[in-house]
Amino acid sequence: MKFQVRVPGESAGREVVVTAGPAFEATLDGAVLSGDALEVRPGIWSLVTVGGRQIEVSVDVGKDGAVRAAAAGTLFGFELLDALTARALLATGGRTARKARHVVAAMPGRVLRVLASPGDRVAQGQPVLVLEAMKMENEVKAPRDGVVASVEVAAGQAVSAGDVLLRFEAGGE
Amino acid sequence: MKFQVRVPGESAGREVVVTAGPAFEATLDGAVLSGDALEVRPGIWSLVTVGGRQIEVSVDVGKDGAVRAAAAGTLFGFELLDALTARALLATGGRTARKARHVVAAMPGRVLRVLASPGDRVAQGQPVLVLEAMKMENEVKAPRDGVVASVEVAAGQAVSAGDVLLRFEAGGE
Amino acid sequence: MSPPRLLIANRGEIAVRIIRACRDLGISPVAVYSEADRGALHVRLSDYAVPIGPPPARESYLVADRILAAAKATGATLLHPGFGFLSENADFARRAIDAGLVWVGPAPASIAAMGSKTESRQRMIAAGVPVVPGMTTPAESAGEIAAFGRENGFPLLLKAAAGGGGKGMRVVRSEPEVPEAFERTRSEAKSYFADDRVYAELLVEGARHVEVQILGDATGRVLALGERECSLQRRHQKVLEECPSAAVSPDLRARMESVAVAAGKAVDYVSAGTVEFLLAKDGRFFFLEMNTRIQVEHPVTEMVYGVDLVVEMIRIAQGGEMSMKEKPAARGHAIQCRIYAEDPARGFAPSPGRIGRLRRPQGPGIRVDSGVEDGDVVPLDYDPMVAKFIVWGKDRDEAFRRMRRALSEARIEGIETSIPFFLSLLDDPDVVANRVSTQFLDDWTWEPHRPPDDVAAASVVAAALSAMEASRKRRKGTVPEAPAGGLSAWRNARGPFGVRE
Amino acid sequence: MSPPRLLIANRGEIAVRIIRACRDLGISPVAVYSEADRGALHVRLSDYAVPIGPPPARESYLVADRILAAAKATGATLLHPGFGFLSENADFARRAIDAGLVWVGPAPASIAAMGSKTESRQRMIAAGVPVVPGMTTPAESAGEIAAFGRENGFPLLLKAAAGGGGKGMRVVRSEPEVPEAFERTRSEAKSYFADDRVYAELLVEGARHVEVQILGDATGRVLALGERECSLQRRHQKVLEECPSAAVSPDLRARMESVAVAAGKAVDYVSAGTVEFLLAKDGRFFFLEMNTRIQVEHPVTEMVYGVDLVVEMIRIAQGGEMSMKEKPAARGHAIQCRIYAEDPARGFAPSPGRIGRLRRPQGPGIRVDSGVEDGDVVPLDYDPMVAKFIVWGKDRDEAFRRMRRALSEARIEGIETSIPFFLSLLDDPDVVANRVSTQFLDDWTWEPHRPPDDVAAASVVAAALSAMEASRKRRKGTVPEAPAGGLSAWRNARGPFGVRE
Repeated sequence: MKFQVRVPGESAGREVVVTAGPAFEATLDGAVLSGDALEVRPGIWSLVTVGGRQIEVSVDVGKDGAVRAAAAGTLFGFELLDALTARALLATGGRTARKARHVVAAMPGRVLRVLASPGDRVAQGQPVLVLEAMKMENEVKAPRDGVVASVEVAAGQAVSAGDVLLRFEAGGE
Repeated sequence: MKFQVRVPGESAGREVVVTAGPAFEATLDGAVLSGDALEVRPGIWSLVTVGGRQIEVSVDVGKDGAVRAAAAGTLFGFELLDALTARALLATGGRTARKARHVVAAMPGRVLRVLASPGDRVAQGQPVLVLEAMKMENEVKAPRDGVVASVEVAAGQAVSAGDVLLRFEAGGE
Repeated sequence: MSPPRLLIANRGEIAVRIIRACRDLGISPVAVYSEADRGALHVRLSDYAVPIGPPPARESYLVADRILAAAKATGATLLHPGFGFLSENADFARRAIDAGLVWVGPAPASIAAMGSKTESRQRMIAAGVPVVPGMTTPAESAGEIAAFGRENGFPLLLKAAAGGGGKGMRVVRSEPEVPEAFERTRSEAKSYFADDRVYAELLVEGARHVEVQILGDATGRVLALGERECSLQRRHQKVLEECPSAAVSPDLRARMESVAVAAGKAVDYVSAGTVEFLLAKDGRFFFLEMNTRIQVEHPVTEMVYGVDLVVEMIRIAQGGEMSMKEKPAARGHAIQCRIYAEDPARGFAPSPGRIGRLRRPQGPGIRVDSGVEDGDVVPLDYDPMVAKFIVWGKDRDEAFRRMRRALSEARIEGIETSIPFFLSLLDDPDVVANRVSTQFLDDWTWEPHRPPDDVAAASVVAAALSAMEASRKRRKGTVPEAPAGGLSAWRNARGPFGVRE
Repeated sequence: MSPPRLLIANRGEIAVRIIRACRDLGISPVAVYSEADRGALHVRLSDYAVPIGPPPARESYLVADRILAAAKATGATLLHPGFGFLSENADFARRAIDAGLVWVGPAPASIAAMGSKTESRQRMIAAGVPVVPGMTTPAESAGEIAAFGRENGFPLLLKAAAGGGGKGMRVVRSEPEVPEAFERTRSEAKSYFADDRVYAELLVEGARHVEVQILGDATGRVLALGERECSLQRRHQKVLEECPSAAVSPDLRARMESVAVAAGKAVDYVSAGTVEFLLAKDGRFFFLEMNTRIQVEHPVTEMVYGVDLVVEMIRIAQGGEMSMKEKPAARGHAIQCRIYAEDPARGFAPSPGRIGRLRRPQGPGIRVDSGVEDGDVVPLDYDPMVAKFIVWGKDRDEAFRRMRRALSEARIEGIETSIPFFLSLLDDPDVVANRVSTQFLDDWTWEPHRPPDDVAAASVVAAALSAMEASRKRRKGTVPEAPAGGLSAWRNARGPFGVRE
């Protein structure tokens, strides 16, 4: 089976092709890796290559193809897309091209202070809110230059990860 | 909901009645136990009684109502039957009344030696086979006096837990 | 006769630590819990447990009335406050004692004397202990702080008068920063300590944080059990601690210990406590503050000196003598890494959530103190520390190698943690050579540890095999669309391929 | 320069233990595995792994050719044999050395000298070391053993000449028992050691098993690192070990250590080894045998003496000196419980299977060495030891309390284990007072630990709540009939209510 591998920050896509029995053979960037793969339990793989190299990988593949993997004390993050999904993304121009339209909470927390108001022109990196989480104050910064269209939260309010905190005016850069 | 509690080795049955919100109320042998129960994750319960007593219980209820529970470093074993199952059992005279008709392997292993042959009269406690498992020789003993009808395994053979090793003649006591 | 019961007015890792000391003494532990902690490990390991309110600490773990009522309801006769929360609240200690409880800690008067940073400074100056130049009373206004800065020079360190443990501290580099910093520090001080008083002192740059563990009992004996190196701090929060400090010679150790014992005796100290010093580059040291409670980093001292400090605290509180007549011999070297639920790849943003798979490091020289298990939730409401990895080695080099082993062996999934941060930190040549100061991490940028190429390739292959397997099962209709397993709480991947950074 | 690679010719807990020593030394570990162990922890923690055959040990872990081929294929330059399997096979050691590998263990000649129980007895007699009366050559027939018994009296102990670790031993109380016992011991000896030679010695009843750890290096230095009390044995298999022995006075310790060093020097011993003694009630002690390898119970010595024996073995094998010039100071007391996959409620029958939930004990003074994690399978084919719980305390009493804490805190589900056995054993007044001998457990019947009544009631209530929840979900059609969760591998309950027994 063939997948596109997209690495955030890299423009060129990679490709991985795998076949599997318990024996696997994979082609990644033209190099061939083969051996024996065992899914010890869901998401935990032990790979033993033909050369005898053993690597244990914890892997979590999200529904959208986002992958989190951990191996040898290191965390990896990339996207894995099958042929179908990759074509669909190609048609819409991919995911990363869009410009941020709003500021979302990266973590759950409580809004301590709101530092921007509708109509304000803010510069990229400027603090727009202070969120409290786990007893720490965390500044939320503007991801780009823009004009604030609305502030969706008020001081004291609890928010969840992914909640929209603030919206930009369209094209207000 | 009402359950019969059957404890191996005890003739009198007990009864437990539970209602649950997250708050629970249970009646066991006439005594009432109430408080707050949380299933922390499947099979792991934390009970906090009205008196403030906290007990963590790991519990595994089998399809047949057999229960394994672990709490405060102790293991418990009993049967839990709902009203329907209990009535069905009552009709057939229960499970424990039957006399052993055969000897089964209590563990997986390999037959090292067979010490009895068809037609042999064996006494309760007499070794009839030697099983090897985990590098130990384990004698399998006759559960009662009787006459061997057949031996179902041969030396060198691998067996699974529950496999019949040897059969008794009917009523040959 | 049923065993005595000890109520633990705390949560998380330290509550579990105290439960274990209770078990070692045959004492029955009593937990308290907020609504966020109903299913927490410290509850499940206790013999008794009492709910004390909603998740925010100020409505539960900081409510003295509820905690004292819980002790009464469960028949507890001892109370251990742990660290943070009410542990350095002299008024709470006094109320507990008035309610007939044995307070596992120093006398309220000792707490009060050391609890106010300004008062403790005055007492220490009177006792001849060297202190850093600083305000002798809390600041009434930002203007007072600015004036202190104009007189003594910048940078300053703003501190909560009732603070400790690195909470409620902030550096001010110049006068214009004063008003905002004053407001923020006051706000954090109020939310964490229910006391918004703040003061300023001169920041001695390039200094180390070195502290001495002391232990006193009712016979008047006060022992010093060596020092801990705690210079590696982020946002004024210690992240890695060592015992002993490689920067402290036997002679310096003896002098610091003797000053620490004098500081303890000046306030009639009974129980375990820590005298914190700033160790300047020129070898002078200044009293910073005294923590009148058990410290997060106490295990490194325990491993080197072979002493159970929490057990000693309980024995001493029960009226007994400490179990040693003199300082025990030191052996080897210990290091602790505080594992936080935070994301090094996103500026150490908090990462609460449900823990999926958990592999704790094991084996020779490794101790793990943790308040969570696999499947447990790390709530948003409290300190993000999920575990402490503590290692012992016969020397500092062996301890470093074992800590690298522990961090590499560990897996904590479902949340982000500071493990990748520590793996890189332990390879830094300055950290290895102990060329650090309390500012070291301010100037240090985390770069993820680079694994061999084939590890990165293997992660892609395993992901592809997983995806293929999932797709095969979906076609067969044996599983729902979402992947099985406990890892789905992990957020989407970010950062470049190969390594997350 | 890539790090050197060390092949571990073993599996399970000891393989994982050696992997950790490799990590601590910056050495890259290479695993070998049978088909039953493809997914085992020792494989997953290694950098390289090579399959060596089907599950039975004689087709995999005992096949020297495959192990040496695996070393060659992965470029390993060192080989550690662990314990059991080929660890005391002088021929294998010689072949490894001939293949250019560094053998992490004593010289083949030392193994050979000590490996045959009869030869080692002769060497020890020659060196003036006291030995128990016994046969000087292996028995050719049951008749020879009967003759030895008639001459020296019964009971006798039958032993595999190539044996060790308690395997292949059997007591014979009277002459009629000889033929069957001879056959059985031969059969076990052959299957475990591929060597069916058997001999007999007089059984000194009421004696203790006390052994001395020695460590020798190429400079000719041989140190003794105190003794271990290993009298608690079941089926001649040690189950609980302590360091030091409460039955050994400082004077006796010095004498035993000096004899152990003499024994080691008599065979030019290099590496870690153990000299086992029978300590009679009258204080005399007899050489039993010497194990020319790392011992299962080595961690108790490590904790008391602050030494990593496996690391020392590897250093010494690499041609280095041991890291100490003299015996280090002892500190405190350590105990080890061997946690087996076996069912105390059914005569300790083996209980292989898949482990469900696993809670390992943690915190101060606790070390866990284990070859399995939650979800792992304990195969039928090997030794049933799944973990070693090792605790350290400042004295024997604290160590006992901590071991009780560790055992109570632990949960191992899906299989039966010896944890309930140890919980009762540690409460036995004779065990607490150390009034034990190697026969102690022969006469000891396990009674389960009795918990408070409300614990039994809570287990019924939790079961009823679980059943109600399952029934509710079934009616809603959200789950299949079988209960979810990892516990379903547990067999049906047996034994009376309240406690399984």
